[in-house]
Amino acid sequence: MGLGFTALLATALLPAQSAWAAASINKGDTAWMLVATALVVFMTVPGLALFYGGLVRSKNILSVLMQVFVTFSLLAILWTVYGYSLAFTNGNGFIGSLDKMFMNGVTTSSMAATFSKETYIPEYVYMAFQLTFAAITPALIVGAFAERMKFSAVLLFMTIWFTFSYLPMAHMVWWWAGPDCYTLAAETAKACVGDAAATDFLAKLAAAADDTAKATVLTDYGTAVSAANGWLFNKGALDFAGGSVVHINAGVAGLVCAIMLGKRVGLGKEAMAPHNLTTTAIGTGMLLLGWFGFNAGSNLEANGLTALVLVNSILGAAAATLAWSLGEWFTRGHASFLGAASGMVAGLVAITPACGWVGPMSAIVIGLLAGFVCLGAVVWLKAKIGYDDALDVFGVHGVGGILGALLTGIFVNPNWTGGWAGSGVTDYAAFDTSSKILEYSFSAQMISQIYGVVTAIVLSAVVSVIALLICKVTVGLRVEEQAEREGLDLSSHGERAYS
Amino acid sequence: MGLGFTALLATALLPAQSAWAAASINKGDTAWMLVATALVVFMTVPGLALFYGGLVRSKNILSVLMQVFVTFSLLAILWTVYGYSLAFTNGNGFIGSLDKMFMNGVTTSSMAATFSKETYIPEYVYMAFQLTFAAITPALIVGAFAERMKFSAVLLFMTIWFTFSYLPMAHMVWWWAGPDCYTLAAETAKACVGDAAATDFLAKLAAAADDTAKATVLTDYGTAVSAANGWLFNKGALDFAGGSVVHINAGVAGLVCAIMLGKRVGLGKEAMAPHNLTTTAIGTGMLLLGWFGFNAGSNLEANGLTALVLVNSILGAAAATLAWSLGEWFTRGHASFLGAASGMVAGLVAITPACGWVGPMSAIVIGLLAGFVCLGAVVWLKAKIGYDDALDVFGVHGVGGILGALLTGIFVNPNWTGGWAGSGVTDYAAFDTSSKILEYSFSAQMISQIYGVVTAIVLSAVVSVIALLICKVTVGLRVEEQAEREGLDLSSHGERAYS
Amino acid sequence: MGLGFTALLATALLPAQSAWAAASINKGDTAWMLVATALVVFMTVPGLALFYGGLVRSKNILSVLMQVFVTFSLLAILWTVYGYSLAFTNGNGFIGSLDKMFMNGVTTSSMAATFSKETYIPEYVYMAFQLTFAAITPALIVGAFAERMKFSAVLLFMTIWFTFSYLPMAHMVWWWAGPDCYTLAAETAKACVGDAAATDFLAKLAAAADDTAKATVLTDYGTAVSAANGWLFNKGALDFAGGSVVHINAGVAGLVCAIMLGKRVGLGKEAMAPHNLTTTAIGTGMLLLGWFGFNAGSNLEANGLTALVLVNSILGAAAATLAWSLGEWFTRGHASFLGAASGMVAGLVAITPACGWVGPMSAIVIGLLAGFVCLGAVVWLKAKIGYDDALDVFGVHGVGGILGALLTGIFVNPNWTGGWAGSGVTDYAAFDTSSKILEYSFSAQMISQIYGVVTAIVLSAVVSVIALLICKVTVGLRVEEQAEREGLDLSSHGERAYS
Amino acid sequence: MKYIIAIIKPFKLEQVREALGALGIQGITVTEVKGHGRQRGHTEFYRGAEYAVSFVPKVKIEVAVESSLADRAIEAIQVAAQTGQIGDGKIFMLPLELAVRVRTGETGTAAL
Amino acid sequence: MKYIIAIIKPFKLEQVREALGALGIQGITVTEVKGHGRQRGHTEFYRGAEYAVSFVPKVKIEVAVESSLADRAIEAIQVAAQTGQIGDGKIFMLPLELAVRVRTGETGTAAL
Amino acid sequence: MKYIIAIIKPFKLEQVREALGALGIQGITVTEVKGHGRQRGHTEFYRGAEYAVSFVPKVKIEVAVESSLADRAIEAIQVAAQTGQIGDGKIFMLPLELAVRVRTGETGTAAL
Ligand SMILES: Nc1ncnc2c1ncn2[C@@H]1O[C@H](COP(=O)(O)OP(=O)(O)O)[C@@H](O)[C@H]1O
Ligand SMILES: Nc1ncnc2c1ncn2[C@@H]1O[C@H](COP(=O)(O)OP(=O)(O)O)[C@@H](O)[C@H]1O
Ligand SMILES: Nc1ncnc2c1ncn2[C@@H]1O[C@H](COP(=O)(O)OP(=O)(O)O)[C@@H](O)[C@H]1O
Repeated sequence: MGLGFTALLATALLPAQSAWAAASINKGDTAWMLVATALVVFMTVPGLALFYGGLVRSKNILSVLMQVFVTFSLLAILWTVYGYSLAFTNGNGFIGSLDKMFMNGVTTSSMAATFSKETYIPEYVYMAFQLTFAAITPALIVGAFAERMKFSAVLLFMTIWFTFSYLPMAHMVWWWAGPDCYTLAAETAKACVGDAAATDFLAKLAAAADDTAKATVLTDYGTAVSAANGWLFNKGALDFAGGSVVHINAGVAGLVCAIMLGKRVGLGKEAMAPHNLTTTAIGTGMLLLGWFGFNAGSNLEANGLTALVLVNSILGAAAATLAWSLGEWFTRGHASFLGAASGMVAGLVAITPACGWVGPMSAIVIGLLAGFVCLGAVVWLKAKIGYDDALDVFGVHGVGGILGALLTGIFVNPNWTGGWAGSGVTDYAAFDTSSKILEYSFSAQMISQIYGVVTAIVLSAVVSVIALLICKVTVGLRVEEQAEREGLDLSSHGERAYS
Repeated sequence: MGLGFTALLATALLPAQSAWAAASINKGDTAWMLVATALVVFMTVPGLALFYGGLVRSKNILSVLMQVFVTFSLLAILWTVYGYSLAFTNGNGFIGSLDKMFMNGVTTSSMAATFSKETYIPEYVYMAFQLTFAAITPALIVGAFAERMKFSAVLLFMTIWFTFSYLPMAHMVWWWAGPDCYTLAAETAKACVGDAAATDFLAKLAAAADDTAKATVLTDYGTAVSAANGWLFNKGALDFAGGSVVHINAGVAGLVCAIMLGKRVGLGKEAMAPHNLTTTAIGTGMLLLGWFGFNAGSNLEANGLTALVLVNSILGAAAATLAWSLGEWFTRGHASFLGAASGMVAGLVAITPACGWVGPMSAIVIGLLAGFVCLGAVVWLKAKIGYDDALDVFGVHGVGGILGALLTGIFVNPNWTGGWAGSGVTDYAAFDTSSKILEYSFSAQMISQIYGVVTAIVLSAVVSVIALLICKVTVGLRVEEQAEREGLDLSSHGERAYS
Repeated sequence: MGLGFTALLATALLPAQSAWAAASINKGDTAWMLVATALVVFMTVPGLALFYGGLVRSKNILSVLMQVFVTFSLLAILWTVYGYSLAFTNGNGFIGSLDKMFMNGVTTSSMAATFSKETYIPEYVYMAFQLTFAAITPALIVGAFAERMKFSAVLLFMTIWFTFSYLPMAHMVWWWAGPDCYTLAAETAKACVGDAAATDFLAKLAAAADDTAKATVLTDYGTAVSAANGWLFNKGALDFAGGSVVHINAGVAGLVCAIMLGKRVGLGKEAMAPHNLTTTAIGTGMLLLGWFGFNAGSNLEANGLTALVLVNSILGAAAATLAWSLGEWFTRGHASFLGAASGMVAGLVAITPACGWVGPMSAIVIGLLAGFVCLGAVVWLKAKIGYDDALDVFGVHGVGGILGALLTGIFVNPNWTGGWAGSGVTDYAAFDTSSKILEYSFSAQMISQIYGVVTAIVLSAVVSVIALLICKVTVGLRVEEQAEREGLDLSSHGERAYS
Repeated sequence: MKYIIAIIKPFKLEQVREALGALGIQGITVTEVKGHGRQRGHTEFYRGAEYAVSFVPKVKIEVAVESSLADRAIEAIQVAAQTGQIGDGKIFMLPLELAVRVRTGETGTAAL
Repeated sequence: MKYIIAIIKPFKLEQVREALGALGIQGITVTEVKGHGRQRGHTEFYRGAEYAVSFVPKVKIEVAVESSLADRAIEAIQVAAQTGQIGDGKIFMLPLELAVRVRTGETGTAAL
Repeated sequence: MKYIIAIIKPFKLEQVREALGALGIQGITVTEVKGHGRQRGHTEFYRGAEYAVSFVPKVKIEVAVESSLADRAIEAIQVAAQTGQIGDGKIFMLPLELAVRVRTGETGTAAL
């Protein structure tokens, strides 16, 4: 059934849904997802906090740690209260409903679909896994406004941005009906399109005279199922583990924050060298470990593809580490450790949207490109435009995310061979539990990718500007100059990191 | 069968037992428990060591690291040699036997029961998981006597306290016959109550005329099975992952140590600010990660309930982080990072006994209360009583543990709905493999909880006092004043942390 | 079938192979192997980097971090491009082929054998797990030449040593046909010995008149299957998780580097105390966690044996921590934290080859011996010979690895009982899927072990000398004296760790 | 010759160095110190413990100059280091009897 | 005016500061230093390596006072810093020719 | 008495201490400082940011000696600290009016 609805293109993470007979949970999948979730928490608390914390001056490290820890805590609660429901229930193409607010209807036996037919995981582990994404994304932005933003403004900004930029993006990109809905069968169809419509489609299918007729019915059914999917999901924008939802989204918000807050006092005049690169090294290693949960957990199962995602993540990170180091070696005569660590993160960012769609050799190329391009962004682009993105949230996450999203469109190509072969895009539509790979079209896929990228940029930029304006008129954006000089640790939090 | 024996109330961790036909091991459970075990080791070495280490002065950090690393090592060995056997074999209600000393009878194919009928895990992974609990609990006490206790006294104290306080508590709270024993069936009953009694009960069941008669037989059988269970287990004290066995137990020991050792030289006169809060942040993050293994591992399986435990642990931690921060903000004008980190730990402590029995919204409330109450304990209670619990072992683990134990009794209520619904308590007694939820009684449950709390307090206090007295008359409790001033790193361990 | 071919002795890790009908993948195994792989990455980046980094002077820490991070990255790529293929495909007894270069033929559905018949894991997770071994082993050597080697020389040395020492060792010790090949059955034999030979053997088996005749056929078949196995595998050298391939290999290379590079400027005159033992503590804890993945992952499954490996790893580490501490206490009057941490690593090294073959009580003994012996090596041996192995790569990994390899030969003894019982060595040869334990011979086993040890020493030493000579004549070995004094962070990498 | 010791606010260091450089004074030695004076410290809280920190981070500069340059050097420092806020610091001038350049053994103003 | 330099044991700093405060001397500057003298250092072991550390952590205090106060200041420091044990430290007094308050430009004793 | 202040390269500290010890001078006080002079600093890169670090790590030694020993002490330091390379440092000698041993209250050369 060469059904052309790219709407079915599996994007990345996906939703809870009520179970049916053949649906089953494998404890191996559950075990893996529990671990993946724990690792992504670790990636934020303390991983990201330390990565950022080492890069600021010693008088500001606690403020960075605090912003990350408290952002994480705040968003974990908000996610549970309303975020999960708005992102992962049926609503329209842009946002879900409030049906599962306060975890209403979620139990220890409710299930969430994976990307494989008839394969489910406990809904709570899906909710928890997604919680970690919802918590780390805003936390990424902290790097952009570090060393100068008011703590109360940080919390207010996070709340607004999470609600109006993160939740819609997650819904648009990741919310779909799940693979079993695309099997036109009695047990599943009712839950997916309602009783009446299901009976109707089944009758039509039974009546279909030949294969072409059957295909038409399946196409119509697929369209009906997809009606409630996320808008970008239906556009076919591929984003395996969050290139657009997480990295472009946060990167653009960081850029806006950097511009609207203005430069740190003393920038360009005083030395602002990282106060402790060992701390940054610790954070980098934790980010790497957590990212394995982040990327490989996004497959929602523990299978051969999960293993490939893990391999790709390692290779993307490794290749970008080498590329950034080489880039510095050539342009400055030295390969710095901070460069290597930055490269590692850039590689992980770029491989994030691609990791489940590309072969290992492609992952190496993506990593290499990410290393060179992000180095360029951080050194030349930033200097040229002149914003003070303190810890390069835009240069690494924004630029790396965009690069990764576009390269995904290229390397997903299933027509290549060996270690270069992409996975192509799965077509789940069938009247049995089979599924197949759709034909690859470079231009169509790139257009889909660009849809995803542009939506993330525009939404995040607009929401960020508004959120910052609200902060400005209510609690104020920046601390006093005197407080900034003294350091936020003392002035905002009443303590010092080192005695 | 509304059998009223709360003795069956599943507490938390549970024992090894000889296998029977339908018993099976799922590799997904095994995989999860391997990971959970590894994470709890990580929670102690280096997690707890770093959390504490950052809080002392730089001249004492190595002594803290050393005390935690060596306590862990010592107890891992003692656990293997005799601890596991004394805690997790049949004996009386207060302590087990020496049957499994030196790992006698434990093999790669012996199995340990979980909380689900017919579901087992390899005994070695159960033994290893429990080892990590036995090792971290004494290590928690290190925070109370930090910066002044003799290293030899630490080791002697640990050995005595572990043997006479930890092992009995673990046996009293967690040792039970396992769920399959409560199925009155030919295959299982013999292993659980002996051949003769089993034949007898089975005959009586066959002879039972009606449902009431059957229920009586089952009740009697249940009582027979429960005879060898831990005393507090039979009392129905709920403690999912170690609120009383671990936290109250260690917290009270810490209080006793703080009082009996006396204050650190210079306390109140010299500044004793934490020497490196970044180190404490690293430790906090590792504690959080490890705690996921600690709490969610306590379910012994990888299923929907495990996922809920994970969610509750995240939420308890997050809510308490916010609460402690808010509490400081209101009372002192600043939310400190050390406060946030302390809140995170306090929330994890309080959610520990509750995490498998309560809904996610309840977990948030427990976390919020833990944040406020422990902040109060650490700021006001400690100042009022005037003991020098250097790193607030009692204020966080003791107080948080008691609070959590009591709140568990409230929030386990299965009659609430949605995200507030507690799990209630499972009644395993049946003549098939079914099991059901017992009716909830607030007062009965609270009395059970108080039993657990009071036993932990009394036992730990008594054992601690005796152990310290023994240390005092043998090796001596404290280092010389001159050595304390110089710092324990140099005076006790001959090295310095930083050059 | 008491077939005497020790060639079948299972060593540790093993290879990919094309699947057959009864072969199946359990998601619990996959989940565990994903985690184990992630943990071994964490063990290197940042674990090992931090462990080493804390031990150097503050002016050199970034150079150490950089060397470890970039070595890891470089080798991850080389492993994917040609390393995996050379190590884990059929070739001769010393090296494999280039068939799987660029991941050719490896897909998300290709499978790798485990040690249990009919049990497989996704080939990508096996490849990734092995990648982590290939990446950490060269990184271990960094400790020997720390604080003085040129960065370009490090990279060149790593590439050569990896290709000519690591890959052959891995192939010789770990490459084998997998357990199912030793089942003489129609489905498997063709894939293992080729169509013609398989038909021939099956005919002979059918024709065999009695059990002796059958045994002869099976022996011949086994010999045919083993023809392509690694040379040391066929010698029966036991090395569960890499005592020879990883630790002796790296330890000897470290010794050669230390000798050929010469001493650090100022050694013996200036204080070279570790600049930050807290960093080393963090690294130690990460090494411990990662090692659980390293050792217990080497079982390739999640079962009772995996749990025993975990227990043994904990006990080996714990016992050696105590032993090293006691050793220092007796000989110097103080037990130092650095000693405890070093002991922990030494215990993990020594238990590595043994962890899947010995009982828990034996693991304790191995750990105790490792603690005392490595302390001796580091304090007395090093002083006596007078090389400057900066961070004791040879004293801990070389000596601990040799000790562990020899003790494995003793404690594998299956005739002991209780917690002392070794596993013995599995004989997989059968015409059904059964397998049994071979009879234990102390002298035969020790000779096998010595083969492994000596091969690793000789190969690594020769390759190291040649690699260093190549570096010397091309890029040069050491930085200038002035650069060494200034510190490699500034002179080689243009940055400082602390501001 | 004179030995000038100045205690200044840390973030003024670069400006002071430049001001001295403008006078041709290259050689200076800098130490991180803590100061107590009119500028009050602050209070820190660590859980239950409250510490009044009476010291404020400062930077100490030492410059040996020939006597004739001393006045101008002091003025340059004073101007460059001034913010007008409490805690700006002090400049002290001590007599210097001898200066030696280690490398060459030169003494007196030649050594500066 | 006099420039007093005192090397004391670190944990005596607060007491010394108070003793000076009691004399009305507020301004002091403090540096962490390492000292070598009669008080012997210690030996440290790091695996195979043994280091004789000949230096002991000390705190250096610098106070500029008007000459008339110098004796009382020195006595106050001496009394407050004393433990009677070896390693208690030294007090040195140097002549001070000029003092300037950066904030105001005041000089002389008004600047102290 | 004289108060000698020497700025030297850090790795020369041990040699200087021994040279002074050979003259019978035990008591010295050491501070980690940063120096600026003829010896140029270096440039550091942190991602996009480039910092010209104008200061070089040095060690400052302070020794109070009786006047008669001063010359020999200075010479000993100069010889021991010399590498002949730029950045070897300086030695300054200031007049010392009074020295007190805190432990005993002894003054003058007895206190050194
Ligand atoms: N008498 C003194 N002796 C030595 N140092 C002093 C003296 N008075 C002040 N200082 C140093 O100068 C710094 C600034 O002095 P302070 O009284 O706070 O402000 P201001 O210079 O504006 O009067 C102090 O922190 C201290 O380091
Ligand atoms: N001649 C000196 N010049 C400079 N500093 C000195 C001198 N003598 C001693 N000190 C400093 O005083 C400290 C204490 O001196 P020490 O001889 O150990 O004890 P005491 O003061 O009891 O005689 C030393 O550590 C050193 O910092
Ligand atoms: N005039 C000065 N006053 C105080 N310290 C100085 C002076 N000149 C040099 N120094 C110190 O001496 C160090 C070495 O001086 P520098 O000019 O670099 O080399 P050299 O001593 O070889 O001429 C400087 O880093 C600085 O710490």
